[in-house]
Amino acid sequence: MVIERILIFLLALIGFTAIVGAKNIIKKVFGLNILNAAVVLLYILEGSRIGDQAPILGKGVTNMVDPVPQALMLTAIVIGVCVTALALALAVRLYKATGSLEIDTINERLRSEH
Amino acid sequence: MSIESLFLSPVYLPMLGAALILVTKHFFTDRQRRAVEYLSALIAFIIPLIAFIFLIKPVLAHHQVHMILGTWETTLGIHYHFDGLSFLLITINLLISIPVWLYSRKTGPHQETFTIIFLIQSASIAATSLTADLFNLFVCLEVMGVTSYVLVASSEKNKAILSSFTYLIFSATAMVFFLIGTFGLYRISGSLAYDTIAQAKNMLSGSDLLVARLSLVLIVVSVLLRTAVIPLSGWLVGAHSNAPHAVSALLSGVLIKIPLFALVRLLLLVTGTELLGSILAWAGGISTLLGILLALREHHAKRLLAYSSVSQIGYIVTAYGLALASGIETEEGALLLALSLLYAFSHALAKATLFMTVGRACDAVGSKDLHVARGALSALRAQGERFPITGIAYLVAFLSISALPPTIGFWGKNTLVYLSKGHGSTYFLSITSVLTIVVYLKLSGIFLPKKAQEVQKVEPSSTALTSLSLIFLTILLLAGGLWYTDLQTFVVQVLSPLGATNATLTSYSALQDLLKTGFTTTIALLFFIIGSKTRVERRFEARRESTASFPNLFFGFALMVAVMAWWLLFPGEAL
Amino acid sequence: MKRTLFIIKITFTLLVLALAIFPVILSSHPWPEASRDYLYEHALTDTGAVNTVSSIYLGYRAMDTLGETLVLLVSITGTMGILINLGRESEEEEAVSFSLAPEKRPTNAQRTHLLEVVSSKLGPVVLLFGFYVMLYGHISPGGGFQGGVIVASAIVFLALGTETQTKLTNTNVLGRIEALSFLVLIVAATSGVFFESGFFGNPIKSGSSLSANFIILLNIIIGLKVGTSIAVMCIAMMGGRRGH
Amino acid sequence: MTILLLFMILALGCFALLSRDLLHSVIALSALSMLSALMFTILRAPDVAITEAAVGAGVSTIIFVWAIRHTRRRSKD
Repeated sequence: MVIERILIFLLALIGFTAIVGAKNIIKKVFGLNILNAAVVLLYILEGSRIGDQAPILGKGVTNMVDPVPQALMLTAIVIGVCVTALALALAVRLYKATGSLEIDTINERLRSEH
Repeated sequence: MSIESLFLSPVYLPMLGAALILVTKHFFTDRQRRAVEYLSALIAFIIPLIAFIFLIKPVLAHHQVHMILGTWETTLGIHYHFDGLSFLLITINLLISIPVWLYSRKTGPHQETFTIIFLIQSASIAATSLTADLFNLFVCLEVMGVTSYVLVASSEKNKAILSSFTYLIFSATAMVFFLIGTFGLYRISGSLAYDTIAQAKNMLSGSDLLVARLSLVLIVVSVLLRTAVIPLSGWLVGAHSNAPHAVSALLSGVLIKIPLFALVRLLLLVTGTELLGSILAWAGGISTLLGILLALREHHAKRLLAYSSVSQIGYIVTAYGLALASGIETEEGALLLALSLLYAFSHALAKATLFMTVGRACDAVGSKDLHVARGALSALRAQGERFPITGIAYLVAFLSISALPPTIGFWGKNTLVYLSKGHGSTYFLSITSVLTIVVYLKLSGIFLPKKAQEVQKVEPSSTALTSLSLIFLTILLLAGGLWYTDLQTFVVQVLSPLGATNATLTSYSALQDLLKTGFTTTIALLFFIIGSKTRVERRFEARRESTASFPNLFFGFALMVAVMAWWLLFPGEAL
Repeated sequence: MKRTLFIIKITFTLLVLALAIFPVILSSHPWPEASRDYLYEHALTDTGAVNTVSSIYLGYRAMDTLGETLVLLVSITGTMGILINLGRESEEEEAVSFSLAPEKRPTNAQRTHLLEVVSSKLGPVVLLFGFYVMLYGHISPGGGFQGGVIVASAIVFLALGTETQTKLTNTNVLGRIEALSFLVLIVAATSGVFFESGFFGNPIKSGSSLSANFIILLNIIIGLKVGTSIAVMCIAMMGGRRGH
Repeated sequence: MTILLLFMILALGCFALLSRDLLHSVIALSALSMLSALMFTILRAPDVAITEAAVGAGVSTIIFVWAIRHTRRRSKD
């Protein structure tokens, strides 16, 4: 129903708000993770509307779900995790360099250092 | 060797090279690893270039290949289109990657994994320009993105890590919006191939058409983010100025242009993009002027070059927008698209050379501050560069980027500005042409002789490879200038299947152009002398570096989406 | 003043993007069934895989999976590069994380007996499950990536459990397996081009009983590649001395 | 059933982003991944469920915990 998609829309909005508004850079990576999860949920939820059986061909499988969005979301999940891993490595490196996780103090300390 | 294995070679050969290096990294000693690196670079760049020389004849004969990867018969498979556009894009990428890779042997980042990531990026560039499938474009842009973040962060300066982090978060979020756009388009068309989407979209009406166009806007804006048009260019200055010289040369030269032209295939098939084209033309015009003004305020050499990249990409986006506005099937549109691609090539050559030469000079002098850095030539000579190749390469690139006669930039920029006559943004372009010369005169300060000649003795090191790459680029710049006319006809001929067949530039005279260039250069010289003498320039300069904060970046993203979404409410009539 | 400007900017951004994605998410256009029907008839004959999802992401759209493996390789190489620099800098104040290299382990109190017994016993079971998921990818749900990640977690369990560094948890060996599997993957992908069945085409003629083996081969290679690279990263993250 | 799961996922997402202690956020995020994996099984997507559980909850939790171990647990906002 429509209520499910509204909830996914809200989840995506929260994730995006965290990316834009959060001060802590690890919170930004959390936001990115949540935004990615919301879009994956959206694809699978809509893809599974047209059928009620898993996309495994076998005896008695007549009305299977659309496998295309599922195949796409396999790739999207793994890419999301790889980008998160890289972002966190950069975040830790920034913490080691500036001693803080808040984006403003990081900007401040890096700008002064030539 | 079927034609298909020829034009796919720039995709799988660099991957093969990367795999070879990865294997030798784990199994063999250091010396063999260096030999295998050179071997795999040869496989990854030289063999595809040779393969593409064989492809010139079929491409000229408008031999297009529309195929599905893996010879499946269903539209489910990934569609690859090989035509003039992808041929030119891959050639630009190969011609820039070879000198940049040679340059990076000596000066660039020395991690052992640098070449692996460099080759994978080149493979993803080739795949992006060939693909005609929406989700495959998403994956190729992600690969290109991840490689750029890692390459920018490989300079290990803290500022580079920060700008790489900013670029990563901004671009990864944009790619999620790209996914939402793909969701919308898959929903209405049932397939991910461009042509099926276009057919389905053209038959739509009412609220479905609104959704389809909104998804297209989301996709176009998240791809435009990588081209750094003005509202979206916050990330570029940090990333390109803090990256190692070889990486910023590649990023500014190739990385910001490929996504723009990869979009042509999608926008070409969708009707009603005239207004989208004029919006792009205006955005391009504004970013030329704003980019060059910000460059004027800059006194850090590489930041100045990064801002000038934003301004130059404005030229390309203006011509691209005008081509879309007048329709690529019309003769004028096809010519504009060809010119936009040609100027992208000339800017790629000039900017790559500039980044590499200025990088080397600033390293030799020891500082990147334009008020302090002087006497680069003597410092370079002390470093064992007997023949001042860096100075000459810089001079030729300077001539090309400020559109002065013998180089490719002169013809490219002037024909482009001439053709953009009809549109309002042409004034932006002319003003910026003058200011570009002023900016690069300011940058040339680092090559002026130093007053106090205390040259510290530095142990001379072999600069063979670096000089070789710089010579290669200078030759290309000059050759492009001398044979510009037949280069232009070649590009128009190759691109013509997309649009009109015999679009030739008749009413453009070279003489009238020389007068105009002479006029602009004198004004520029006047500006420069007045500016530097009366110290007005010093007060005008930026006090503190403005780093892109996330709210500003996403404000630009939202602004661009809002402007493009406005296209939905008034479709069709050009601005 | 700066505070209000900040608020205005964020609200404008959120408002515009919310309005931009709202209709796309809430559009009522019926979901297309063309590709589902095509796959229902042809997936088994074309690619020989019972699991239609793996027939797509390893058969029809194998280029996406190759791109995904490249993203994984590049991001893990980048992360490892940054980790090595972190390791170098934080040499003196080594964060209190239990280190796996025998000579560097601070105190044994860090490694409770419970942890050692459970993880060393659990390791092989998870490893077996990982290989099952990887090998039966084309029949039951699962496949290259999922199997690889489970194998990676099994290797991490073994690395935690055993005192000495066995062959399986030696980052050198894992690095070699990763490199070899990546090379085999690229060769398998490009083999299609020379057997004129196109890039990522199935070199074995489709329809013959062998064609399913191409998907099994791809599953194994991707599983090994993913498993070893994530295992190497996790071991490095846990402060284990990097072999090379 | 899916609506209930989505409400819980939404609640976990808000908690993860609002909590001061980053370790609590990481636990909330891995719970979010597990719930979405459960939801995928309900929605007849077993492949994506295994991937989300193994890759989403498994590997990213390890990486998040490692990142927090090397930085700071308390966050200002």
